[in-house]
Amino acid sequence: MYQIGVSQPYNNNLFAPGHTACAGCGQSLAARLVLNALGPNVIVANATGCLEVFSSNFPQSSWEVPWIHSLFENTPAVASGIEAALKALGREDEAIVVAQGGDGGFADIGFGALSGAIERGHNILFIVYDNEAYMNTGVQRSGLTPFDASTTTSPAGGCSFGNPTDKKPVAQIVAAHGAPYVAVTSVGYYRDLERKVQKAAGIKGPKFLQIHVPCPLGWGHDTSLTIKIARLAVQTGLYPLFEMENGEITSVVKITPKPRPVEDYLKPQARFRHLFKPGAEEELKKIQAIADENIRRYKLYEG
Amino acid sequence: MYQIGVSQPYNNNLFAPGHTACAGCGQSLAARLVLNALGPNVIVANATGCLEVFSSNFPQSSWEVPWIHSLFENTPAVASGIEAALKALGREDEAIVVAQGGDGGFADIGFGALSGAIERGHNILFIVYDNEAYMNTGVQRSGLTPFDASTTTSPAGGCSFGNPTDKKPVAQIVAAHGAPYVAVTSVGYYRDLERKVQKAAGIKGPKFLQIHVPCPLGWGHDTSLTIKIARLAVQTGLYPLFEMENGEITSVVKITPKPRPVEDYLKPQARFRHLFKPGAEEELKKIQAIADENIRRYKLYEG
Amino acid sequence: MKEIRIHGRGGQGVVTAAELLAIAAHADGKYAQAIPSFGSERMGAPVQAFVRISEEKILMRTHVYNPDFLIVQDATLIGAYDIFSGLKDGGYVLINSEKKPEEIKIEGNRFRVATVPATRIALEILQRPIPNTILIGAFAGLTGVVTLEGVKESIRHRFSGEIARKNEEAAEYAYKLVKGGQ
Amino acid sequence: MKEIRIHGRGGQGVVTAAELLAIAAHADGKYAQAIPSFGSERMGAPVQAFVRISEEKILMRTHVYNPDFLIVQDATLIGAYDIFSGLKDGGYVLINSEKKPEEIKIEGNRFRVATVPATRIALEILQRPIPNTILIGAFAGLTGVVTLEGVKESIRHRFSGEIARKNEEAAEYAYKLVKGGQ
Amino acid sequence: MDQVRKTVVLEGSRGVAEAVRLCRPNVIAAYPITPQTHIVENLSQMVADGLLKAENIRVESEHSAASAVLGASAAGARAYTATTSQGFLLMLEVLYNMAGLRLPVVLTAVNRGISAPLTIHNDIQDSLAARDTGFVQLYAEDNQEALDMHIQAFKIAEDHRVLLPVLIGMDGFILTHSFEPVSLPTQEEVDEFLPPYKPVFYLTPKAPLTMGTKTDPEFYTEARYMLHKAQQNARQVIVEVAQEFKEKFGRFSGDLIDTYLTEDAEIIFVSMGSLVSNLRAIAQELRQEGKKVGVLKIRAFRPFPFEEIVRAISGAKIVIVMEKDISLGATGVLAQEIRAAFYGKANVPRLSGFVVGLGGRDVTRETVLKGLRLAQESDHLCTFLDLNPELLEEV
Amino acid sequence: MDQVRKTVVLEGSRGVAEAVRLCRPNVIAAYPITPQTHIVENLSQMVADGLLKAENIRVESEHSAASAVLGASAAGARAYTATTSQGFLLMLEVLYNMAGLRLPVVLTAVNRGISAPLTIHNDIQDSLAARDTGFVQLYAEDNQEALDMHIQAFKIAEDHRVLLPVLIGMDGFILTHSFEPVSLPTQEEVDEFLPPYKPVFYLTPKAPLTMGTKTDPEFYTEARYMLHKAQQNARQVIVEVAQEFKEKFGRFSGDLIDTYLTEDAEIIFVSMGSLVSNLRAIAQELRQEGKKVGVLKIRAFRPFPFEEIVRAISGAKIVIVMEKDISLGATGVLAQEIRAAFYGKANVPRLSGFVVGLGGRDVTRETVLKGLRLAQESDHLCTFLDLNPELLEEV
Amino acid sequence: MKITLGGVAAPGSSRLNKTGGWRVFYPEFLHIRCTDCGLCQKLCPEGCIFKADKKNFYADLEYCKGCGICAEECPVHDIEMRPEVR
Amino acid sequence: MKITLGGVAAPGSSRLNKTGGWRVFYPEFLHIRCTDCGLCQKLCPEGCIFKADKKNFYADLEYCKGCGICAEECPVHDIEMRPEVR
Ligand SMILES: Cc1ncc(C[n+]2csc(CCOP(=O)(O)OP(=O)(O)O)c2C)c(N)n1
Ligand SMILES: Cc1ncc(C[n+]2csc(CCOP(=O)(O)OP(=O)(O)O)c2C)c(N)n1
Ligand code: SF4
Ligand code: SF4
Ligand code: SF4
Ligand code: SF4
Ligand code: SF4
Ligand code: SF4
Ligand SMILES: [Mg+2]
Ligand SMILES: [Mg+2]
Repeated sequence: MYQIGVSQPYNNNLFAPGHTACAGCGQSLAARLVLNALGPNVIVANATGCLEVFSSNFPQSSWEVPWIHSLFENTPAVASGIEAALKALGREDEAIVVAQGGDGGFADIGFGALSGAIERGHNILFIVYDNEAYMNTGVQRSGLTPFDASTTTSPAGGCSFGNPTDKKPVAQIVAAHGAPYVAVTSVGYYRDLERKVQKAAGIKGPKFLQIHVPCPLGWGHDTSLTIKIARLAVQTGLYPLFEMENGEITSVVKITPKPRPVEDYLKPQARFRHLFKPGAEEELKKIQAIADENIRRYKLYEG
Repeated sequence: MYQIGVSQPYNNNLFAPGHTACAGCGQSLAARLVLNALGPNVIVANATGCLEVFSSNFPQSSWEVPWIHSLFENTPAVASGIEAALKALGREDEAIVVAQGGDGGFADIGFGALSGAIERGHNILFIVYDNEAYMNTGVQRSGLTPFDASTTTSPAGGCSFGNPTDKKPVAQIVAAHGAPYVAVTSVGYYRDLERKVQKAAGIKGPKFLQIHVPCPLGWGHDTSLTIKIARLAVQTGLYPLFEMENGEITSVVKITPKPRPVEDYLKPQARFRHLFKPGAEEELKKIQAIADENIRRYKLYEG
Repeated sequence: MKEIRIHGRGGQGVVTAAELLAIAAHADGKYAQAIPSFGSERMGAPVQAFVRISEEKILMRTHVYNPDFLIVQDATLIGAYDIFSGLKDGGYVLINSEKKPEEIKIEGNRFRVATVPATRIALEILQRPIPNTILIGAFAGLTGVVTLEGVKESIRHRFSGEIARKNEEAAEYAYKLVKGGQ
Repeated sequence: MKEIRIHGRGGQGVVTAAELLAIAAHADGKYAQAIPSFGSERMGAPVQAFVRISEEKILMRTHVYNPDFLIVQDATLIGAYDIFSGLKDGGYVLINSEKKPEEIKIEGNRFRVATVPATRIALEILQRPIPNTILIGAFAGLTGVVTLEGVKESIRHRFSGEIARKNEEAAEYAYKLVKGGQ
Repeated sequence: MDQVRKTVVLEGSRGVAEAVRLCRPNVIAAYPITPQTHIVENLSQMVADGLLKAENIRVESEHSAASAVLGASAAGARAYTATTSQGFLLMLEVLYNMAGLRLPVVLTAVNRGISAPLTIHNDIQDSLAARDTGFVQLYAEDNQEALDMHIQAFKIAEDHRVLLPVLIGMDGFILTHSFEPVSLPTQEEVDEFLPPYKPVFYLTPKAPLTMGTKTDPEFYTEARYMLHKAQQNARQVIVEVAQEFKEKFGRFSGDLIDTYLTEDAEIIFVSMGSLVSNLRAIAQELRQEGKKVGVLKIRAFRPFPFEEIVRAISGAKIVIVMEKDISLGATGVLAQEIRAAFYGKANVPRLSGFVVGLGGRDVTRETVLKGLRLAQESDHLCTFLDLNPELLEEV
Repeated sequence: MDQVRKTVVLEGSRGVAEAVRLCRPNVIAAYPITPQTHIVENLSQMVADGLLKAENIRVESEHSAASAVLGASAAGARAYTATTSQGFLLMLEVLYNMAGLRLPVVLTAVNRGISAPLTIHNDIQDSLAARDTGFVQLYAEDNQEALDMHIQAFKIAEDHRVLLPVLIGMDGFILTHSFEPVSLPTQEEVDEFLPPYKPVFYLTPKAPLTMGTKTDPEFYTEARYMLHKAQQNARQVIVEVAQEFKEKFGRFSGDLIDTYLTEDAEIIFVSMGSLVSNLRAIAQELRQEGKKVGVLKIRAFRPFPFEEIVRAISGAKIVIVMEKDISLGATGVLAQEIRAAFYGKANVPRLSGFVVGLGGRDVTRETVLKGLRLAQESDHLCTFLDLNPELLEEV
Repeated sequence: MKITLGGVAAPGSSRLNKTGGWRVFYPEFLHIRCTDCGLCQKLCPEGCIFKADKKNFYADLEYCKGCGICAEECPVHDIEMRPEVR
Repeated sequence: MKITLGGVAAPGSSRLNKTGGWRVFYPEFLHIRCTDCGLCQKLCPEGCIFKADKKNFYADLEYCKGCGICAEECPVHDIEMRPEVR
């Protein structure tokens, strides 16, 4: 066995500092919370994306656990191979296999591989860090970019209010596959996040977690507001947090005391700046309607 | 414009004979029914698979409509390009864009492309001819192969009762994407098939049809039984036919007079032969349970 | 080196026939090669396979263009396709047919033709319309290119249990039939 | 040919500064090239960009290893990184800093150092802490490698409306500041 | 804004985006990947602002990007895509298919190294992986040439003697992200140079036909041969288009190869892409020192200009191929093809092949001079320059 | 059943499946595609019957097949996959990655032509597309060699001097679907020859490490160089393993190249894969007619055996490369590499390159003799043999 | 015949491929009980059943592969499969 | 340092990369109102807030990027962001 350094975790974290995420990056925080909740007995396969790039710049790595990055679109398949290898070698109990990546890596380009791995029923925990665009490459639109967000490939402009489609309901889609456990959580709700991570880890088969992780660079909010913005997404009804077990919704995070207007969430973010110029009033109403529909559908608030 | 032959349709069919499908092929029949229901103003993109191979062997073609085959896994993306081209060239009204392929081509290897195209909201009719395995390459297991079917890559054997997983619920998954129209039909119910094809054609946006097409070669039933077997799949509850509009089930084909035991469906098919040997009794029960659950879930029969 | 071409339709076991011949020749102590010619042909469509049998290692891997022997598993192919193409003058043609050799129309009179009602025999002995082992048995009897023992060993190698036994029986029956008939 | 290297941090507009310099030189009738050195650097991480300005077409496309001029957008880089590497003896260093040039510690005494409180000026005139147009203005004043008119034209080319106007104002202010200060 | 031709300092990516806009593509489908992103972002902004009337398909992968432009082209549209590195490799199966279907798509192959290990920086290992596909491959030396090549590319691709997709190799960051003055043609000029795409056939119910058939052994060889022949035809067409471009725009942007001071050169550097620019600068310098040095630029890598290369460099004593790629277990790709081009020729110069600039390592004056020195000492089959010995284990 | 070594008539695919089974892979992941299917189907049956204890991942695509074996290998498993043609191309991005990560996966590259137009028949355009990836590439001439190569491949791949994935090219249908006698080793013999895989490192919480990092320009070149060096090391290892194999199994299955009657040959045919077998037969015949003809087989295409080839054929008057591939717009790939190998050498024979057998067109005695005749008349850069003039339009 | 650009083929040209030779059984239309329901025509995978007249259907034996679906599905058993004699 | 096989890296080795230089503001822990809730430590994206003692938290300025999350999230405003002076 090839030994390349041994180290004691820093500050009891399984994700070390020195990574090159932007200051205030919600994803870097979420990754640390996830790993600490899982403990050291994991093997992680990670898609290309911010998380990978800011954590594994040769010769340095922020990962205190065994970790592999192969490509952007194949992470669930790589994890399938790891899971099968552990089985074949009688090492199933050695580690929880985690496949993780961004919204782009999992919900767009890697969605075929994800769907296949779930369909086959591998015992893998899939985690999507949802920052709602391709951030690593400079804020391009993904399938999880929200309606009307301005990105570099769905820019606001003379004939455009930004992204023309709403978020791909990827958690629902995964649940429709028959995955035993699907949950949506947020870095703004760390206890919810930790609970769901640990619950998922205890379930056999494919389980799926989607974590909302604000990105100060891509969303254009102050670095200090990462947690606040994440909470506002939930409190406006724009980002419902829920669990689905065997296809049925089994819990939601309720809005208290009552839903905030979507403007509270949109205003601090540069990606929605164009919605506060004259002529965009209708657009704001459409976004409020999305929130209202979420509140109705997931019963986030009974007012 | 490059002219390569003109011809009057044979017997008013938009899918010509001389194709090299096996005798009794359910897919070749379904393809003809679909095209005749749609009429000549279509452009078809077709994935690699039996349908493509038996219909387009150079220099011959069975297609009376404009038709393209590119690869196995990219058909929804090719169709996206066609649809966008028609828009850009002001030719939207010229044709209904159809993307079609087998269960393998659409639910497995091409599922990423399908999911992407649906997410983007293209005005395309997606059609999956579900013969429940990779037939063109010799009957290998696909994500839509039913539980315990013996295929060449999930063979029955000393330690195996065949395919270990049940059918990927691809219609449900597509519906979870938010596609406005999703329907499952069968070549055994040609009126239902024709109605659903025509209904889908009238809806704007992405619509999805899954058609059950028995395959005498791969399933190992007599060529004359194609229609009978297709009906038995429905009448046992193993292949529910339904429509979903905007995510809600809006119609099901009811079982009459009452559900048949699954054995009626399984017995005529060589792919299930091993289930009728001693020691497989439990397996038959599991399959009956799948049918019962379908009947319950889709309310196929209230007895 | 002897070269054999087998004609039939998808689903009739043409490839298995070629394989059996090669195994039989190997069992006889010869070197043999069986090459199916594949397309995307489906049940019912015409297919071919090629067999080469030699005392020495066979290096040539092309299709067989000038066969010494033709085995025709499905008489309906005659006339519909040019199945006699390249057959050497004086070459043998073994046809699965109820008809007498004289009744088979072949242009020119350059070949030696034999027929065997293999499908009927198959239905009788095997209860399935798969004529290939019967044709192989007849081929052994007719040409001596492979021995009956070789054929029987190939069947035992390829099948097992009751199916093997019945096929051996069928092959032997056909072997004797053509022997007797000659 | 004059070679300039600009140091700063992700998010501070280093690439824009290089672009503006190149456009300014082009406006002055010279040939110019601006090359950002990209990594996957994120907000806050150190970044560089290179500018070449010449009377003739520039063919060399490497990084700049021996700059004539250094523009340092963020004084906190000094000491933390070897930003003076390769700077020609006698080369100019323009630093965004509140300090006086003498207060900046640089090993050896081989360079000509100037400072400008660009972030403060930016906050005052532009109401945003983006120092690049101010530094470019100061650079023009200090070195004459580009003219003030060129700088202003580059700003008009790159920005528009009120933002352009304010940045022109800021650049001119800095230009005059260093002119006066020398 | 397109009324007068003007020279402006632009980022390379912006220049390409402007060129593409001027070509009036009907459909664009591209997936973001560094350092191709700025091209696509600029085009997206143009569409958002109504400056470019095109369908912009925001595909979910490069495989689908290539497939979407394939479909669009088959339906009769002028179609454009851009990618690099991993994205380029993910497209490959589709690229073979596109060429085989004879669809004249234009693709900007921003050049970047490939994983593993992951790099986002420049070299040309990526697009060379497509050298068998049937794509015409042109490589740009600077941003003006990149811009010009795009306008030429559509014309070459759509010529009925060619009808092949064309890729333009453009060094990532080095060109895409650098700013330099370029002359922007006007819309009127481009419209005159490049008429709307007239497909030989396309998908329409008005004249149904079947595209993408399966072939048995009786037909496949001839189909491939037709492709090879279309590549041969492209030799002529590239030259013609270059000539016509010059007449229209007053700039000769080059045809299959370009030579610089090679006439009397004893030593000739050979390369592709932006590295040629560096080599020109160094050759100038060396000339000033009295050394007879020249540069051969391979502008068209497919079709490969066998004869032109042999003619251009067989007078030299030493040929030095500098390339940013490696066919692992063999040699640099360009060196290999150039060596092969000389087979059986009379005047064969000495030749050395050097691998440089992988994964963004800057190819400096020193790098090139080291190569020159080594090549003068002896011939090198395939030597990596600038290796850092401290990093290398003895394995 | 594996107690005694025996010679049996088997389908080529079955032979490969038996060889793979004997190598005891832990993880298999493959996606069906004609004509690779029989290999995977045989393995699936072995797993279903308990004859092979391995995880058989029924992936949803070739991209995922390659990715799954990559993951399995990274986790310390011996992993195997097989594919061909379109599937092979779809894997390409992953194959580069796998080699870069130094994962010793074994891949059967059944050889088939590529689309468009679609063909399911044999040629070797597919696996040659991976010639830059870092994979070791071996090509099998017959079913015995295919079987033997698989057993050798794991040993070569896993050698710590190499640690690269290995692909075995095997002509689709011609080998995979043909039956001929092969000698099957016993499990005991193979176990002795091939010990369990001992990774240098692998993913385990017992010793965490980070695989698949991103590199800046300071490191990437050295990483690629290490790969190139591993390829060089493979030259030696392939030869050693061949020798060891011979000692164990009594059969020399060949190393980098193989020669047949070349010693005094005036004319030498060069090829790869099953075509070599035909060429041997034809050479035998021609020898009987008194013609001094020989055959050079390229067994290892990567690492490319430069010196061995030059040594083997520089004595000939005429070299005739026959290959089932074409780098469109250039020449056949093998001809190109062989031409390049002779650069600067003293005794350069005349050489002609012919493209044959694309998309399953049978390469007959007549084809080869036509090539011979043409090559004697003049040198051919890249000529397609057996073109049907009736099919060709004058374009 | 020339190879076409990219292998384009003409619509419906597979009619040149007469698949009747594949048949082992052929459908005999009895014309006794036919109710004119048209099911046979609808469900023939080759689309080769024609209606000559009222209650008068027949198969085009140039294409009929003899699958037997028409006979199996005819609600009044007015079609019988007979062994092909050739 | 040697390049490793396949570019393998050692766990947690990014600690060598001191990101403190990125900071424009730094967090000043006032140690006045702290309730020991631990939120700051939990929510720091660098994971660089240590607990020295009860109600005594501090940031490791070698890594702190100065994002301000700790200050923003401290329920009792016991952390303040101050401009970095260097
Ligand atoms: C095949 C391929 N296409 C594109 C890329 C470029 N790429 C790398 S990361 C990335 C975006 C990642 O977005 P996401 O998955 O949402 O993660 P984030 O960076 O937002 O955290 C892209 C487009 C790539 N590496 N590989
Ligand atoms: C990338 C790629 N992988 C594999 C194949 C081989 N292949 C062609 S068709 C097919 C199976 C098709 O199955 P399905 O989509 O279910 O259609 P069917 O033939 O069953 O109608 C496969 C595996 C291919 N052509 N391309
Ligand atoms: S771009 Fe966004 S997701 Fe990426 S490191 Fe910066 S803040 Fe985090
Ligand atoms: S294999 Fe099945 S699906 Fe394919 S042509 Fe035959 S019957 Fe139809
Ligand atoms: S037997 Fe089958 S093919 Fe023939 S006419 Fe009846 S349904 Fe059609
Ligand atoms: S199915 Fe029977 S009854 Fe109906 S039209 Fe045909 S022959 Fe007549
Ligand atoms: S400012 Fe940000 S990085 Fe610094 S200690 Fe506080 S939370 Fe951590
Ligand atoms: S967040 Fe505030 S109150 Fe809580 S531990 Fe930190 S400093 Fe103390
Ligand atoms: Mg993202
Ligand atoms: Mg199928």
